[in-house]
Amino acid sequence: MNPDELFLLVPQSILLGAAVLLMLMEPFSRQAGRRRLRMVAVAAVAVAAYALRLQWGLGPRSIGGGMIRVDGFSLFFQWLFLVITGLSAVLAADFNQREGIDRGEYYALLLTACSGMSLMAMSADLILTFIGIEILSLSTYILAGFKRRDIASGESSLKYFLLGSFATAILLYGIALVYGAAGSTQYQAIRAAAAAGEVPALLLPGLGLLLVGLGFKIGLVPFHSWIPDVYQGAPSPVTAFMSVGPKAAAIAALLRLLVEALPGLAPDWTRLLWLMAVLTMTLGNAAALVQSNVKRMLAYSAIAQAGYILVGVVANTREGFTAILFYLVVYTVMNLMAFGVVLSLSGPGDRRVHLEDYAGLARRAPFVAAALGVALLALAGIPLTGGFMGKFFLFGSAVKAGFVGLAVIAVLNSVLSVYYYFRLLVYMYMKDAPQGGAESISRPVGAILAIGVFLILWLGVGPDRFLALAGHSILGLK
Amino acid sequence: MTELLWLLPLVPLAGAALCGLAGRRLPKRAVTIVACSASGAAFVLALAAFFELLALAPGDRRIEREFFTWIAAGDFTASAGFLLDPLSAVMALVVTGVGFLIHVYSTGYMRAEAGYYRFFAYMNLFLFSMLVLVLAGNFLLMFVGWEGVGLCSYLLIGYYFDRPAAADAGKKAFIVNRVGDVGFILGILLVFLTFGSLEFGPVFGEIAADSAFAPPGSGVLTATALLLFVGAAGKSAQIPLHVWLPDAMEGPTPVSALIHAATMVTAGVYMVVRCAPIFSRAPAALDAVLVVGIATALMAATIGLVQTDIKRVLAYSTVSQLGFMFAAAGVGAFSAAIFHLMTHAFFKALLFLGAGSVIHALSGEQDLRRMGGLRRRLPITFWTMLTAALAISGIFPLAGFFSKDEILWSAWAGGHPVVWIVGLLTAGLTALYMFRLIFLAFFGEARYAQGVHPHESPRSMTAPLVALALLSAVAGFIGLPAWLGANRFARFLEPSLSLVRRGDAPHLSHALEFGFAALSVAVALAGIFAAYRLYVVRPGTAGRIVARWGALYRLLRDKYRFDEFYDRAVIRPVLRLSERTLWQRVDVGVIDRAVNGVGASMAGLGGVLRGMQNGLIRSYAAWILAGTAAVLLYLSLFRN
Amino acid sequence: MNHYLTLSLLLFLVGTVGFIVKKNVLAMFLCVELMLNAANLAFVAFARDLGQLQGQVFVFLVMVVAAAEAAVGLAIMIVLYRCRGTLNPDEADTMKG
Amino acid sequence: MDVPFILSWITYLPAAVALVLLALPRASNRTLRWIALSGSLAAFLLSLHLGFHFDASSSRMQFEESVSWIRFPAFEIRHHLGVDGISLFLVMLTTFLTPLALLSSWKSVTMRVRPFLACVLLLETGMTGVFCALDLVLFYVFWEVMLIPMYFLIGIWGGERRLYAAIKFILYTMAGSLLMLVGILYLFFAAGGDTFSLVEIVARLERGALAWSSREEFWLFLAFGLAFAIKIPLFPFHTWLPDAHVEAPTAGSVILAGVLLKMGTYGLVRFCLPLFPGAALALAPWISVLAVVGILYGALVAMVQPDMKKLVAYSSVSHMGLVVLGIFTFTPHGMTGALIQMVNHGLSTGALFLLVGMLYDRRHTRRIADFGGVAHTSPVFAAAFLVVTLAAIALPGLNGFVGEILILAGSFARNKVFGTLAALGMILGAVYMLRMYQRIFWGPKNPANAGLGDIGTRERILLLPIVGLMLWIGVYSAPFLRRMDASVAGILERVESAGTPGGSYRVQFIDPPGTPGEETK
Repeated sequence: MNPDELFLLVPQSILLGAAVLLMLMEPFSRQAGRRRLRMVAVAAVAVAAYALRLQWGLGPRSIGGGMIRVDGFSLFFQWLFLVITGLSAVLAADFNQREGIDRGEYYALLLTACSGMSLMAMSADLILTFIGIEILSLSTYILAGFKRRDIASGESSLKYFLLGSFATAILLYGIALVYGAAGSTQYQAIRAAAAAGEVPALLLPGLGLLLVGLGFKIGLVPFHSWIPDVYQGAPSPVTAFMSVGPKAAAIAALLRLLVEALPGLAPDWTRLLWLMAVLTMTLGNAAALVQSNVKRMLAYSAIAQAGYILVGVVANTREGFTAILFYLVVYTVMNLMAFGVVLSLSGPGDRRVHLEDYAGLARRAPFVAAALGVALLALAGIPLTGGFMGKFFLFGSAVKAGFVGLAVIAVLNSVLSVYYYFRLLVYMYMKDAPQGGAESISRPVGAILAIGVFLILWLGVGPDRFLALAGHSILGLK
Repeated sequence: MTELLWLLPLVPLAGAALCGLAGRRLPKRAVTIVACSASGAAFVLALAAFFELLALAPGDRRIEREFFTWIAAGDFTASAGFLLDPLSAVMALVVTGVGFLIHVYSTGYMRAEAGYYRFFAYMNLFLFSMLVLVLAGNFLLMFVGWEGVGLCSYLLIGYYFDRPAAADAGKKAFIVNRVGDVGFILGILLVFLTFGSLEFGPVFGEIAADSAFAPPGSGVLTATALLLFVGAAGKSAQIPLHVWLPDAMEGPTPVSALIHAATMVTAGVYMVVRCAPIFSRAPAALDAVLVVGIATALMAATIGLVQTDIKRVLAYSTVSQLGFMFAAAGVGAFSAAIFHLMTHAFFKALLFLGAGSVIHALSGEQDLRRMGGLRRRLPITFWTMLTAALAISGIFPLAGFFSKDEILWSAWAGGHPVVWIVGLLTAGLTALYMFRLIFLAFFGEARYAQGVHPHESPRSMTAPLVALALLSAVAGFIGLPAWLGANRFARFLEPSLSLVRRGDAPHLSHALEFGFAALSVAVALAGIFAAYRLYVVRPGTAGRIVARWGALYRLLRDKYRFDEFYDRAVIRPVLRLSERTLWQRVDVGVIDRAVNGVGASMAGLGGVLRGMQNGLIRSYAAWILAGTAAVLLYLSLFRN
Repeated sequence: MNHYLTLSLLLFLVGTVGFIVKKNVLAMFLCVELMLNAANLAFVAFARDLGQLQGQVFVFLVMVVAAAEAAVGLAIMIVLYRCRGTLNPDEADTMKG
Repeated sequence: MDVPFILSWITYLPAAVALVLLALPRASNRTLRWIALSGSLAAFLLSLHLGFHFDASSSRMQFEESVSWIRFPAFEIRHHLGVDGISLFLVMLTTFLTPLALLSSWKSVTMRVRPFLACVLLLETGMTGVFCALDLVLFYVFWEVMLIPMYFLIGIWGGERRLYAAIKFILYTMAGSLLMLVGILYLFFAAGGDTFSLVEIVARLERGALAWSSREEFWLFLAFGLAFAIKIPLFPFHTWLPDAHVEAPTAGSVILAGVLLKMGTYGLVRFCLPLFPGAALALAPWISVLAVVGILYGALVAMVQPDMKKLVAYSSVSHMGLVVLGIFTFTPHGMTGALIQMVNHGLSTGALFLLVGMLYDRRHTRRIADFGGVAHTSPVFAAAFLVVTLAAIALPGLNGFVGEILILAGSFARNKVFGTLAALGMILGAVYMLRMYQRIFWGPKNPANAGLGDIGTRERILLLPIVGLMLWIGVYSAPFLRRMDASVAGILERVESAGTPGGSYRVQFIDPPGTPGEETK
């Protein structure tokens, strides 16, 4: 590796270095010094982001003989993951103090997860993708069970771990099959093998197993079953992180894999993903309808949202991918906002997460209610929010690609989703509080909410810059 | 004056506005002055217009004034414009003249009412609407007046709105009229569709030119005429839409006189005559008019025989007389119809006002069985009412004789002997029920409650009675039959009816006509005599007849059970359909349930999914495994 | 070549079925290890078939990953056992629906 | 005088005022109310400018303004506003009714005044925007955004079952409008993928640069039409309306009935006819059947409603059916009648809800049976109610008649069966309205009304402009109709371009299935 290539890995090195640092600091810091741990994590994220900024505009490069790609696509996702990680760290701060889990490992694991996700977005080699997934997974398994004394957290962690490793094993077997079929695990090589006349016999089952593995991470039906339980049981900040980070990373990996390695099988995977998108949206929304636990409802909502995102994959066009990237930004903002409110209000033990707990919130905490309201409107895809613009371009790409039926199913699903998103609005704005009492949220969370509201509206009213950015980013996919 | 034609309806409108908006704060006296001067001024204006018209050569007696475009969209235009010709001039005179007298009468009759200002506001508004109706130069504007008078009728019938009967009657009147109005509207639309215009002039001109769109006797003309006649039947209370008029007697008596006897109810006749160019070219429709008219005349007369409420007797009499007018139009004697309309306005208004005077004197008693012997107590009322009763019975030389006789004669001359016979019979019945009323009210012994001391009404009420009595007595002479001289009335109306298509009338001798006239007077006298025998000489006879013909009596008393029929055949089924079938079953049970069902089924799906999400790791793994198998299968099966 | 693959597939299937059938968390995890090793076997087989070294390198990588996974997994299981006193996966069903 | 960006001013002024309201933390309710009222009045005054300076002879868009909103290399979404004879009076109706709606809530809304006023004002922005927008995306944004304040109006300040009504309202209307979104997207790509401008796409269709296959046109028409049909609401998509009306607060009902429903019929005229004339022609008989069924069905069901608001709601179904019938006559008078009838219905139904609201404020019940004899205690109120009732049942001389007669003339010319059946609606209208009037106002004195009192100054101020406008349109409708003529002709020309030359096609086409062609002039 020459110095140039090392430079490209600086952001990841910073993250991992900071993670190690945090682990080392943990035993030596007392209660008062906890703040410093958080600061280290956030600082690492900021420095890494700055390092990334320096790479922007360098043009596509690759490291390790094409195994790692540093292009617009991976930069975009790295940047997104850094934002997610940083925000998750900030969101977690007060929660962790309240729950007594404010430990250095927490932030260290966030950082390692981030670097795992980044690896997934950068990797152009199946083995590296696998390693990225594993780094991410191992970190999140632990994060999910971070409240060691909490039964739900432990259960969540166990479920995630067992099912996750099960899915990873399937993925790995898929990698093996693809390797056998193509003679390589590098995307370009796979692409060449698939393009050379007859498609190797093992490639197709290999593709299937890969889709299962990535589908599990994204939460596609029928590989979604872990999501509600794990999301519900994990500490709320972890849920917030999981609902956006790993999902985005898996989608990044999926896009890389499908577009760069397997464009030759596009008819096969579009058809398959069409069906999965429909199932994912419909089942996610239908199940969310009947939830009374807000966390669980948001978990199902996250499943449904993955279905919308998949619409862009099915379209398999530049517009579709652009829309996916754009929507991931929007989705990150709105989901983090929603979970930010949830974790702020959940109270000691992370227990007040039922719809009834939100009754009359507009009276008790107008700003929080408004912020959550905006996030919900965005999730429902109401115009003037980024959620609308995201769906607009996603479904637009499907229509352009000729998938009008899929677009129709998607919008009907949106109608369905309006019901449960708005039900939360009903509780906040149209029901009286049973016990009153003003709610307070920490200042950092408040700031994040305020920025989030601003961002969502900005994305909804003036999305062109973000879209241009997304459009620029996907140029790396090829 | 004709330059100021717009002022004619506007004066009462201004009166109405003043009384209605400010009347609550004005003293009664001021309201009286405003209302009476408004109607009086309108009468003066109408007279002026009439004389101006008279000054023109007969062929030029047609003044059209267009004020502004009211509605214009595409080729559909309707202007606010008036047409003053002999026909509308006569109508305007009758309306304002009788209207003025009744206004004066009302100042006495309504003196004690708390809603005095409201009453006069409505009355003036009525005059306005009625004048718009008769002066309108196109179909649509006529419809404005048409519905306007309907509204006033509704409001005035419901004047005593705290009485449920009055409120119901008002609503009934409006709705039954609406049924007719829809026919009218459809007729108007058909006219527009056929001739591309709504103005009387162009439309009738084209019809008279035997337009290729609608040649005489064509289906379009017949349909148009029939639809218009539906409207006329509604307004003028002809079978089968007559049911509202008797109920309308719930309104104050001056209202009954003005609206439900003299003017508004005759609007239908006016409309048919106005549209005579159409009707005369639609023989089938004309026959329908004739049949309905004469049937209504007979039916109402028979009902009138047994009613005990003095106003209801008069109401059925009105229905009957309106039937006569339609019969006249039906045989093509349009000017006779208007002539009878005019004379009827005088004597029927008089009868109602007289009845009002009686009711007033008896402190609200309307039942004929509790009257009697009022002749001496109410002399002016008695004598004037007697004049009117003789007039309506057709006794020479009172007004009714000339007008009714002309109708009967036209029927015979037009080749409708059956109509003539029925008409004659009805004339006899008219005399009978009219004098039954007179005898029961004014003769015999007093049957009213102890402690009631009837006294003659104040002068404000008796003066109009006298005026109307004079008119009832002499108005006939302007329309003398041929055997007595020239029918000036018909000649005056001629320009308005110049576009009517006429068959060749058979030449019948004056002697025959005189003989028929004598016969009809004889029949009327017979009716009067029968009434005298039954109600004065042997008062018990009527009871015996009732006992003998019980079923018939009950049928008549129950007015042929039209209301009951409508209730059972229309109102209740419609309500049941709306309530049980459409609302409960279709709306709530089918449409809304389907809508909610979609939601419920999605929630049901959610429930099923919930059940599948059983929390067991191993079952989740099984799902993943099954999904993997499905993916592999799908990929291999659907490989092209 | 085909024999290796058949064996690998068999191992994989045994692993998956075992994962679903076993009622002990530890056993389930061992089944996952079995699946991973099935993949390893496939890698090695393919590498030999293709005449490459790459596939064999992968096996080492996978083994490292599997070791890390085992470490994390055992930790989670210990926590679970402390909380509930059982390793039966079916008892971890407080969250469902 | 030329005011730049006047439509933007009219559209966004209320929203700006709403933001000001939200930003004034310490102001008293009274101050807030006055600020909101003056904001909406200012918008109304600005919209008067439109009325005065509108060029009636042109069918083109006027007061047009267009700036780039979202720009891409391949296409852009423009902030494109404009009014023509079709939207002019709907914009004015919106700005006219909003101050009245605010005024109507002066006393009745005492809880959460600030957000209430903000919702009403935001709603106004949304509605005005819908009527002005000429870019499909912009239109859609307004169309959807407007739902949110309405949802809150029903859900927060509504009656007992407000939550059910609010969610039903939003789900029902969203279902339609999201399908329209797919339609918009399809249209966009079919039109070349470079513009969302309605004007431009229509121009392309006219030039022949863009043509539909009949299948395409059919489905696109349905995608747009369903959204509009739900909003109108056309039978059988109407069941959200009674619930929403009954539960909404007075101001919400006024706006809902007065303006929101018009958005559906407006959409039909603005989008469905010019964009998909062929499908409009082909489907006209079926839509007319639904419209006629709606007229009769709505009236019949209204007849037996025990709740005033429900009655008025069902009467809206009936009246809006008439409007739809008028549009699909494709005759100048039928369509002009439909346009003026939109305004009329906005006035009369809006006024009816105001009046019902006044009753409700005093007696806290809307059951017709609970009333009776109100005219004794409240004569002025009774008179006002009567005028509005008469306007609703199309008494000549009041506004409703002008619209109804034109629509009837149009539909009668097109098809006599439809015309006749629609005319029957006039009878039924009289039946249910007068039934209600009689049961509320007439009858013996009722001790329950003892404390009722007559309407006060505020309420008179509220009713006076409406009644005045009713009389104006009823007596002298020319200033209104004249401004619509050119635009209606433009739309009709567009529709007729889809019929085969000679025009005979058109007439036969429009006849309902199964009835032989009738002669028309």
